[in-house]
Amino acid sequence: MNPGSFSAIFLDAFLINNFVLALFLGICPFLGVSGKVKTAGNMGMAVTFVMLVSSLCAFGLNHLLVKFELEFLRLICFIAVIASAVQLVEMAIKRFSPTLFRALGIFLPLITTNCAILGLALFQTAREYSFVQCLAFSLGAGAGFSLALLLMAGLREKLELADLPGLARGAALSLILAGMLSLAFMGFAGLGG
Amino acid sequence: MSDPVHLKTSPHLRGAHSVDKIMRHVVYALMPICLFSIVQFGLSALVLILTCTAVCVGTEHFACRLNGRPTTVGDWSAAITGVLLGLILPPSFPLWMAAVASVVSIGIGKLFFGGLGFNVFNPALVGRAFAQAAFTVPITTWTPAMAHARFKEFIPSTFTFPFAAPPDLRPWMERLQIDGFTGATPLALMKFDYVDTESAKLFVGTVAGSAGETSSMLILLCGLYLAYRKMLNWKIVASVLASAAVFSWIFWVKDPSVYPTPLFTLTSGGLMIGAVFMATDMVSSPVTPLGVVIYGSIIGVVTVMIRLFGGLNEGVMYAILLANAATPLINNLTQPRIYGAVRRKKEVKA
Amino acid sequence: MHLSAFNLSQFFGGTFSHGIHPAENKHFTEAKPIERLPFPAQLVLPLSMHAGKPSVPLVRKGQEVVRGEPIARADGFVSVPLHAPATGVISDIRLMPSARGPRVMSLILDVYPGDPQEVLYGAPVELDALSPKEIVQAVQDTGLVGLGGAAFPTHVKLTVPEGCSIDTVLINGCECEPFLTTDHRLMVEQAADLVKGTRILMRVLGAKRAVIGTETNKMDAVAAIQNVLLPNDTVSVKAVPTKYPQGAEKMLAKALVGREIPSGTFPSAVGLGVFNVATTTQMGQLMPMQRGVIERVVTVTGPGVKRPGNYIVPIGTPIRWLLNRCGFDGPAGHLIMGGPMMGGTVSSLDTPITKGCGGLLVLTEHQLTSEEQMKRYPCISCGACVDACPMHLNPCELGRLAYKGQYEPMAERYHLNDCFECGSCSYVCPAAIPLVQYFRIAKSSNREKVAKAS
Amino acid sequence: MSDIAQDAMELPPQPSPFRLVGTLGGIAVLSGLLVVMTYQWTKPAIERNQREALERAVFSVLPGAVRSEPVEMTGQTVFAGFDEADRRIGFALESEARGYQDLVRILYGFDPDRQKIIGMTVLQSTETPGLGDKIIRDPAFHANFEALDVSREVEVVKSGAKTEAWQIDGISGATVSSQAVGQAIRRGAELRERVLAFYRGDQTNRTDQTNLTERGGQP
Amino acid sequence: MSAPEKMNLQTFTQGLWKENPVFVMMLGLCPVLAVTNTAMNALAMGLATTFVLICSGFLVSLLRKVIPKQVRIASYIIIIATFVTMADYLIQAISLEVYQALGAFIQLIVVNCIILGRAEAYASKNGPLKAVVNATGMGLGFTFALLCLGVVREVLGGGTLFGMQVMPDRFQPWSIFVLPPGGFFVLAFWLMLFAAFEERKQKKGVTA
Repeated sequence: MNPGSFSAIFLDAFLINNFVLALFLGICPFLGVSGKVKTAGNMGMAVTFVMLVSSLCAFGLNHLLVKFELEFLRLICFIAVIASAVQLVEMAIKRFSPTLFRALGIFLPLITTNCAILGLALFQTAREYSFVQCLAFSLGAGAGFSLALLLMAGLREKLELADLPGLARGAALSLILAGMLSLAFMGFAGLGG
Repeated sequence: MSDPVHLKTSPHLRGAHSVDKIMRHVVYALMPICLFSIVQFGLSALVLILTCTAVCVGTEHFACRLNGRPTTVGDWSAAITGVLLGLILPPSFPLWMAAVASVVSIGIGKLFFGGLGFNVFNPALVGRAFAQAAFTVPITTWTPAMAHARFKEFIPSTFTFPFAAPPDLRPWMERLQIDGFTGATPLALMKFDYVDTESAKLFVGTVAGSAGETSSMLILLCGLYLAYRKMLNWKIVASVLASAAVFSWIFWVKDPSVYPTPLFTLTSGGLMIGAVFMATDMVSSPVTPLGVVIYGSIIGVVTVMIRLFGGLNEGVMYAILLANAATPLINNLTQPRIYGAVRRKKEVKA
Repeated sequence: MHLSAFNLSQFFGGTFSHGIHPAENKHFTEAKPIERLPFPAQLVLPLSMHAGKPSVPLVRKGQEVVRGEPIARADGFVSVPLHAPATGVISDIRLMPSARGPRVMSLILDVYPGDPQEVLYGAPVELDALSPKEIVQAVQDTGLVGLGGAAFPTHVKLTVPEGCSIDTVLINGCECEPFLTTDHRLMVEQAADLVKGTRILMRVLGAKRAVIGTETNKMDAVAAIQNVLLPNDTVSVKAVPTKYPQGAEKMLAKALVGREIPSGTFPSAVGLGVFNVATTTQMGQLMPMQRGVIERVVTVTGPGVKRPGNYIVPIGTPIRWLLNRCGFDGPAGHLIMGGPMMGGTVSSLDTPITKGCGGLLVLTEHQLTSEEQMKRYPCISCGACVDACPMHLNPCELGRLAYKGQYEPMAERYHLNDCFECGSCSYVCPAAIPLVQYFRIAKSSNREKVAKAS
Repeated sequence: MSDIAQDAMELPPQPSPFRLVGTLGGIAVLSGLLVVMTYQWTKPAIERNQREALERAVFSVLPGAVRSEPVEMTGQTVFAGFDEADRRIGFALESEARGYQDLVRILYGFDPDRQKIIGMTVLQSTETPGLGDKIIRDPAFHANFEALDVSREVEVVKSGAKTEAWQIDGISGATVSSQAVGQAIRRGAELRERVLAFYRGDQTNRTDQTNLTERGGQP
Repeated sequence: MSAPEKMNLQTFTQGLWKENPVFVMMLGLCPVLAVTNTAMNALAMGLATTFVLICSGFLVSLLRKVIPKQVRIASYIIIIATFVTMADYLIQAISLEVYQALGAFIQLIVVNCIILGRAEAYASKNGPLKAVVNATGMGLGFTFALLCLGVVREVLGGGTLFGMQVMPDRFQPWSIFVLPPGGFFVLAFWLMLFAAFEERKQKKGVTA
């Protein structure tokens, strides 16, 4: 598969270099919002959506910055764009789908400081992706984040009914689980190569 | 005549199986495979299996003691983990690494989550995946089957000093007059050199590979015994094998010169032992009737996907671990439709 | 997603899906004809041996009663009267231990020794002349309740709820519980009464046909019933493959006529009326004479008794007396009232045989469950319970939730309230988890919470 | 509803919108100033670092080179390397392919006279430590690239099976990573063609070359 | 931690141990896991974060009376982003190798919750000197945590420390520790160790 193709970039961000499990981006929400499958699903949706929007915004913005030779302002601008994108998304959802807003609402402000979103924008710029490639990248990253979050939430929900030893409470348990998921995802290495 | 002493609630009868009986029979079913692997790989395989079993059982025992709980060795599950782990490591694997893998299997893979019944991943595979990531070279070093001196001497890497790197096996293999053997499991040959291995050989198992994964025929027979005793969910095995066969058949039909036949897919590598003994681990597999089929299909498809398109030539381990991770979700999504469930459609009509 | 849309189970095996096959153990008594025992010296008659309101005594302490005479009246609609099972004198009215534990108000009847014990009460009645409503009243007057174990007043079941109409009557002769053979013997020996009772039921409910359902291990019963059926009869008999819990009405409905009773409703919702063989037989015997229930057939069985058999005993016979007659003199074993799957242990040997008691099972100590089998393990998610549950619930998940005391999600997400405690899951569980007990606790806890909230 | 209530509670000490915008603007100006200052201040050092890193890489794939200069091919920059006598040794070309984990980016030295590759270095890879990362520094593997014939399609063979000049001895156990390097070199064929074309044109037109040398003196 | 408190040793040590941003507060885990495969990277990352913490803490504290409440978060983010960009250029100027090893994670310091958290919870309520001292403590605590991971991962995963061979020649490196799963496992291990340590201390405190 051509490394620049839509499917290759999607697969890469989705499974091979999963944002959470291989690149450690978005660990905080990953550990924080993975207690229940339902909330995890909503969070995954919210992140994917914001990723898509902010990735495309960042793509356009980067073009402008390059055009005016203002690359040194990139970081500040990206942050601003993501924050306003989240705000816009929040407002739009609130306006058009109150049910969706109730499901996603509380996560949206959290997403602003989610490094997966900024990381996505920074990576796509560093790799000089085209518009279509950005699309694939953000969709793949969002799907990968959601998958990891859902798997994690399922496992944690199941382990809630377990007799965990004292050591395995709280964050340590989540981290070990994440480590195992990360081990399992190593199997996808080189997929499509 | 005195009054009854037992005040119990129903039911007062119990079925014939118990957890330790099931586990014990799984160990029995693994014995022929162990024997065959010793016949095939000699003394090194023997000590490898023994080490893994002993360390697994020992870890479980001492961890329970440390926590001040009665030992849970009696349920035989630690023994299964140990034997299985021994069978899925390469025969030349240094013993100290096998011991590390065993401790990880039981320690992180099982006891950390609260012991038997709560381990979300198959413990033996956790140990192996850890070893695969930690000791990449030794775990992909293969030695030939039926080497002529296998009952007289150990493979030089077996008794590597703890924490030291194993010695290069090439001089030893040259002495045995086997050349260029490293990496030449049937799967590697297929993937990188498009060399097919005779199906008969694969079926009987006289090829290189992990200690106990080579003979698909024997594994299948042992699995049949367990399925006959109702100690193994045959639906999982069937769906793993069927999905792997169908998925690889699609590609084989497309281009037989590059992709292996479905039969090769089924009989090569660890698919058979994975499907029969690993995927069917009760604790980490779904319980719902539809769930087990989905679970099995995930394993089959992901295995073939990794084998054909991934960087690795074998993907059973990762496929099963991933399916384990998905098990709670599968269980959630495939709750059986209960008897007399009130369907929404009906309500609408009424 | 699910295959039940076209009901595969109807093609293969012709019965409900899932369920278990415990050892039947019917050989102790299945060939033994029903035998009448002499009267014990004293009978204990709890005023609430049926589901519903306890009956109200019509007699005083020291009053003489004649066999068959009503001695307590029904208190309201969901209640039944009680008839004297023997001629004698009411020696006391006091609290007595019941099989389940709590003490209940009971009439103590001292039987006159040497009395001929003839039933003088009741007069023949032309049933065809009565309207269904009158028959329902007549049924209540007999004191008939579900003799299969539930002891639910039969006349209440005969009152079809508004909006439902019943087209088929099912007679439950499965007797899927191991050891018990009461219904089996009744079908073999009193097939005529059974069919008579069935026709009465059909008439009351306005049903067009009736199916007597039994299992393939009771083919002699099928033959006996077929003997008394007319050619092209609206009553038919059908044997389905032996499986537990075939005798649960929901399973039976599925097995016999392929209908599924929706969750939370009664068989009447799908046009069915389900009645037990013993109840129907008694109906066939009592109704034409307008008599009351005074005795019943009880299977006394198990490796712990020397003379197992099917015995007719008066209601109120103390268990101790009955067991003595059957040759149980060993150490206190494991005594179960009813079948081994759903019956309960007995708190005291002084408790009596009630209307709902169809069997007494005595298991010896080692027969129970050996030490090795009793060892508890954590749930290993083997899924055996999921494959066994006839209601297609997920006992595995329910058990895990119950273990952690999360009772509410059990009912909300995993249909706890559809469990009818057949015990199949506990039976198959290799980890010996007392699933049914868990579920009972969970249900009662949930009930309490609901009660508190309202 | 509750939103309104919340807003109302936060409202009381409302500063004028001008002050809000003013503060933000002020901070933005301050930040812009700081960033620009740092950018200007660090620029020379960064450029020097980058040049040095690049030269190190170029020199490592063109043995004997002491000076390099960029040559613009259509769409891609290659680097010509010169020895002490200022003779051109060859060109350093970049290529990439999918490896085991992520992209493997390599830089290799190409000698157009002999149509051979004379050196290779891995610019970026995240191959498995201990196995795939042997492509970075395994001497036996790197020996493949001392004189690799690229006049025909390059082939990666099993470890120790190299018999022809256009074959690469793979690393045992790291077949995918070795294949990735081979793939990257095969991918470079088209670029090499262009370099060759440029080089031939160059041979016939000496002046152009001197021109280019002068231009590339100090980028 | 309320405003009128006097500056003391605790202002500094707070972040080192009792409120260690990683082990106790579980903040900023992305870099903790992502760039600790070698001790060098861990150190560089820690120092860069400390730099941003100190500078932004100082500036926020200076401007704390100027910035209106409504726009404070936006202002803080701009300030932090400024210093992150500066750190980015500085590292590039100092060592390209370190810069390439850390990759985008330097820029991702912007979204590290520690920094915004400190700015909001401490610097905006305290004087510049106190803010700087506290930020230094926090930064060093963060660096300490990063080093804890980095050292273990590099020594076990590669047999080296800061690039120097520390294990015997024949030592078999456990490459899992430099791979992503190793990061999770080592952090979990440190957390468990930390929790066990705290528990023992508490027990002692109770008995004493």
